[in-house]
Amino acid sequence: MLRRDTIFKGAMLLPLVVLCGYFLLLVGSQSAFFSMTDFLEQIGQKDIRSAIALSLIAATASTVIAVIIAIPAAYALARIDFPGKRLVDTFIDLPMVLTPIALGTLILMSWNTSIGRLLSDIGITLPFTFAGIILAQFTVVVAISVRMLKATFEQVDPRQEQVARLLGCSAFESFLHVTLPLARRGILAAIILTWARAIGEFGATVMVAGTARGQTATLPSSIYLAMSMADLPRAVTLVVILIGISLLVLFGVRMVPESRG
Amino acid sequence: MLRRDTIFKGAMLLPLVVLCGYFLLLVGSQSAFFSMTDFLEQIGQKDIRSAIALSLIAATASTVIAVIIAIPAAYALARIDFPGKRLVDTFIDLPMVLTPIALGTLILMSWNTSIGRLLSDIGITLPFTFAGIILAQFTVVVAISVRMLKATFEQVDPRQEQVARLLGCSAFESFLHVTLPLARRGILAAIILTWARAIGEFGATVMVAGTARGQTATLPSSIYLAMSMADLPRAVTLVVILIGISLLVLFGVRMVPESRG
Amino acid sequence: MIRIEQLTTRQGSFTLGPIDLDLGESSYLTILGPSGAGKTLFLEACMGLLTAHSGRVWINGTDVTHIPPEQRHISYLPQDLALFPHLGVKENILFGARHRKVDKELAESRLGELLDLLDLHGIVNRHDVTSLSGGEKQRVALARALLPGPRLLFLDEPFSALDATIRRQLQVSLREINRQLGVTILHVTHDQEEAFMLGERIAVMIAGRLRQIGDRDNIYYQPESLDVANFLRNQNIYDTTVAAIAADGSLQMENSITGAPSYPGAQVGDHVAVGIRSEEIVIIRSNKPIGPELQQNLFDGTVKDILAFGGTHTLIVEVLSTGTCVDVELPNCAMRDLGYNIGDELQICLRRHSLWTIKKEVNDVAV
Amino acid sequence: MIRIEQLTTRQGSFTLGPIDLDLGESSYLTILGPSGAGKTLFLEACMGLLTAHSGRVWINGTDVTHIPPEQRHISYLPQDLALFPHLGVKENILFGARHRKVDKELAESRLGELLDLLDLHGIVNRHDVTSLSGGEKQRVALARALLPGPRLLFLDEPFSALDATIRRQLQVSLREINRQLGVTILHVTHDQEEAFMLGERIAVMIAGRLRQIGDRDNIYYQPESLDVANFLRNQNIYDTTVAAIAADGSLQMENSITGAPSYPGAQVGDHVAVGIRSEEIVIIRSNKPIGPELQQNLFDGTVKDILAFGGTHTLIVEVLSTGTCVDVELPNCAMRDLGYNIGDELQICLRRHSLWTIKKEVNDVAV
Repeated sequence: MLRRDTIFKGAMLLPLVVLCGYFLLLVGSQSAFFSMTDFLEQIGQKDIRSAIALSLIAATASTVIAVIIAIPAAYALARIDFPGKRLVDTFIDLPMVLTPIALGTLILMSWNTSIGRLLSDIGITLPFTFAGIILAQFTVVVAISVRMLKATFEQVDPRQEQVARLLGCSAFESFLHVTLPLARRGILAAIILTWARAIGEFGATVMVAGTARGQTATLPSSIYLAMSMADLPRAVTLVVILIGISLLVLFGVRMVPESRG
Repeated sequence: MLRRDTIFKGAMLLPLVVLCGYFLLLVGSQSAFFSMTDFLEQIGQKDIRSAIALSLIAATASTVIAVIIAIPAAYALARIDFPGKRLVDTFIDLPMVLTPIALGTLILMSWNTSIGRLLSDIGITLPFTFAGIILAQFTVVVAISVRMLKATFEQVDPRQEQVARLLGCSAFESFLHVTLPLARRGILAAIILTWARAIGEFGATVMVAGTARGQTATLPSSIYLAMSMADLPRAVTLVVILIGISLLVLFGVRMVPESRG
Repeated sequence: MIRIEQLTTRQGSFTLGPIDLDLGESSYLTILGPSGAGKTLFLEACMGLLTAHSGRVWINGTDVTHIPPEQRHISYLPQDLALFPHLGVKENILFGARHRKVDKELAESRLGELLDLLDLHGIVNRHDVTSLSGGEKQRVALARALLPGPRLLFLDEPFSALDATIRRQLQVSLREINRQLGVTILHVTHDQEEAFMLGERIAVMIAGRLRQIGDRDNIYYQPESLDVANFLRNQNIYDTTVAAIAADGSLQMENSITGAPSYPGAQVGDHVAVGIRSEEIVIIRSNKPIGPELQQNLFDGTVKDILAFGGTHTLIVEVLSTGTCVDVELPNCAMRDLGYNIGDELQICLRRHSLWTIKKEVNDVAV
Repeated sequence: MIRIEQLTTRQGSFTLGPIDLDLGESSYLTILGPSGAGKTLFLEACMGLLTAHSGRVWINGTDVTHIPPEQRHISYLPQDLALFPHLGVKENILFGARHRKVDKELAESRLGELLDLLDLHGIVNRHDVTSLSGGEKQRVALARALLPGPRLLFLDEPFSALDATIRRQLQVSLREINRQLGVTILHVTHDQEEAFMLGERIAVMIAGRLRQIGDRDNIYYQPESLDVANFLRNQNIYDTTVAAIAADGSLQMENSITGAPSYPGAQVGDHVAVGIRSEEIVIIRSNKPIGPELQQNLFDGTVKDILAFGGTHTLIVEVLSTGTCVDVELPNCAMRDLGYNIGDELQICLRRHSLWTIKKEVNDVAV
């Protein structure tokens, strides 16, 4: 009797099933080329290990900087009214729709302006350095971080902050003792997803810092190098590591402990 | 009297101002290298024009395919209960946290499985073809599309669909005559943002389809090529085009007409 | 018309039912309950929007338990109305006709009738339903629900967002729709006044169960369980024990209340709650003769507090002999005549025919 | 205690005010209005959570218009309570003491008092405030608001989510807090019963303005504008014209109502609305002698319809001479004695001391 309903549900579920199947096929396709001995051998090599270390350190550093700037910026967008807010709110999304390749190019170009030359003169150089990687990743991920944190702060009931004010808190105390604790779950999720985006960043990083093996080659750059040299065992190893990190991130975010609120 | 409040607001706004200033600096930095004559000359060149055309066509094609699959998939995730839904919902985000470089590598590898060989045998080849670009872009953007559309469908009040059912609509009619019209604003926004992500895609595209000038070089690939050959006028031209597209997209999404609902 | 048998369903940790209910042709039942009692869930289960875990639903003798919602021919007015914002007023009203494939001429003539009945001529050509006022939206949603000519209409808190005057007008319209069109109405509300005014019968739903079904006087004056009594604002509820059973079958209590109604299987020693509506308590004026019905349950007390409402006052009277407090409600006109103050002494009578008795189960707790 | 002068503010397209208000030491004012009238906005503007566009706020003689909220020493109980979910019950209650730097011993002793007053001993050590029941949450939020020892307490619909029994208990607690602790209370609600029971004075807010401020009887029996009359469920409102002004100053109307109260500058020919509460209308029983106050405004009519509520009935009486309908409310006990049916003829009296008159402005429309 419910047949029409069942057909409709089936028709809507089918694309989802196909999509999941396709993703499973993708994730599984490396298994044809994967061997544990290759993997362990590759992992043992110095330049792979330095790529892993470089990626972890750079992603963590750029995430920390991005979140430190994004928390107040997102709070300001969520709560404070100021003239031109709509414009700022739109413009801040630019790095999310502009290809990282273009962002990387713009970073390099900005380094050739007077500000960049000034920094170069005092010894801070970006192109093809570790600092360059961090700046590239930061530039790509900070907007995502602002966007996620804004959504998080918007979910905190402003009433809670207001009640805190009336119980004697200054605006800053209320932010510290009420807003941040209530937003901690969203902040943690934003940190994890920002970090995932940073560790996978390729376009801007490769433009700014290049792909010098053992120096500025992050995990994605190393895959690119390996594939361009048809070094399949290395590419498979790196891809498996990144899949592992991605799955950890995906399921990690879902398991961020529910806050009591 | 309100000094403490003002200091707090200022402290929260400062990072936002710094961030906007940084983005403005980035966007403006190309102006040092930009000249209108160069731009017009570059635009007139055949391989740049083919890169533009290729990017527009490929991004549009991959967006169309992605949205056609994503609409039912997102609706299913938003409305239909099925066993393992949480798992599917998490897994479907994989392409959003896995670097496009790894996705491209996986596409290439899957082409070496029996399914890929079967398709190759009947004449469908991916690596270094237009079809390859589309598959790469599709793979990267479909998950984003599902995510955005799911949020859109979740905002449609299920009561509206239920009332339509009781007024005589089947589940499919209610989807067609109520859900889709009510979601049209969100669907349009999702299409625009999916398209923006597709046109900026670099990592997966470059892995699957390479960067053959005039054949598989999209706009981002062409920037990469131009920069690696230190062809600054060309790089600037391409970056300016992409910035223009990005700004159009950003402000276009904000201006999607408010639906009456 | 509609018969529900042992219906149960679940949502999250909330369990509804089992519920049994039988609604005759053209009847009007209100389901009254606090928010969160499962009223909307019950409607959804009857309409097939929610899968029943067990039990059956019959409409006109047909078992519709496994029939999809659009084939049950129930019209539904949800609390938020759910007008279609992408359609104009007329398109909204005719939506059902279009999808139920109602003959075009018939639809037009019904539309005309409904525009008259609900006074919609002034707004029928409006394109933007979101710009209508609350009362207008309500009338459009009602017209949309009625256009397919349903024999069964489900209403979910239809008037909770409206102001009093418009609410009264629409309530009167609903009574007419029920009587003139012969539509059977199942109307869910948390508003006691509305439930009592509109329902021929009233069902009280608390925590997912129908706790009592009856007419106005039954529900108002004879609650059958403590949670119904509490929900219906019975302020005077006293825990006591049955001391004796009189010759006429009425009960005499340990707390010296006599003539309380009995219940099946009543025995001396039973723990019971005895109650009485605060407006049913009579203040004995010494200068007036009292009839035989006011000879029983007379208590001397002092006024401890006076709560003033708009049209009534409530005296909190402390009974001298026991120290318990009794709420006595007086209309303002009586209060004006009698002019009581805190500390005044008076005699009150708990009329035996206004008392109710509930046998307390072991796990009942008076609130 | 708190004085508000010409306060205005805006949110989106909604404009609040200008509002003037003066609250004395230990007073209790309820602000009654429909949802969307701007009641919460008004509280926010007084507390400094929202910037006032113009006007001033004084607390204890100090102009606090430009002082941040935390320095205004107002305690606030919002509608959703806004308990801090990351803190336990005790930490929630003591939050104010911590941030107001209240002496530790003093805070502990106040905590003890509040635990007694609000009966919180049983839950004070609970860690998860989200698991408390509605009434418990309410009491915790009230304790949190009272702990810093405020002299001014703002309440925003504090009881709307609670069931009747718990609501009554908390209402009684509030009266005690107001009287015993001497806290000045400004209490916003849309519930008429609550507003009348708790407020020493009642202010009616409609569409961002205070339309009337007065005591219970003034607000209930003498509405000063039609929107106040409508909001307070005056069912009997009649448009008419002043026909003559009697020697005693009372007005005689075109529709043959006499003895209606006058208003400043009343003139023959003024368009007015005359009204009377439906429970203030007297049914004349022919077998009883009638006093002098019932000699005026006698009308013969027939019962057109009977609406039954829980404890009352409303007769819709059509006046024979004019055809207008009059709502007459009777308590159930009177209805039982008189036993009216639809079609019955009777005589009603609109007692002159229960009438009110409002001069109609050109743009007033009766609903």
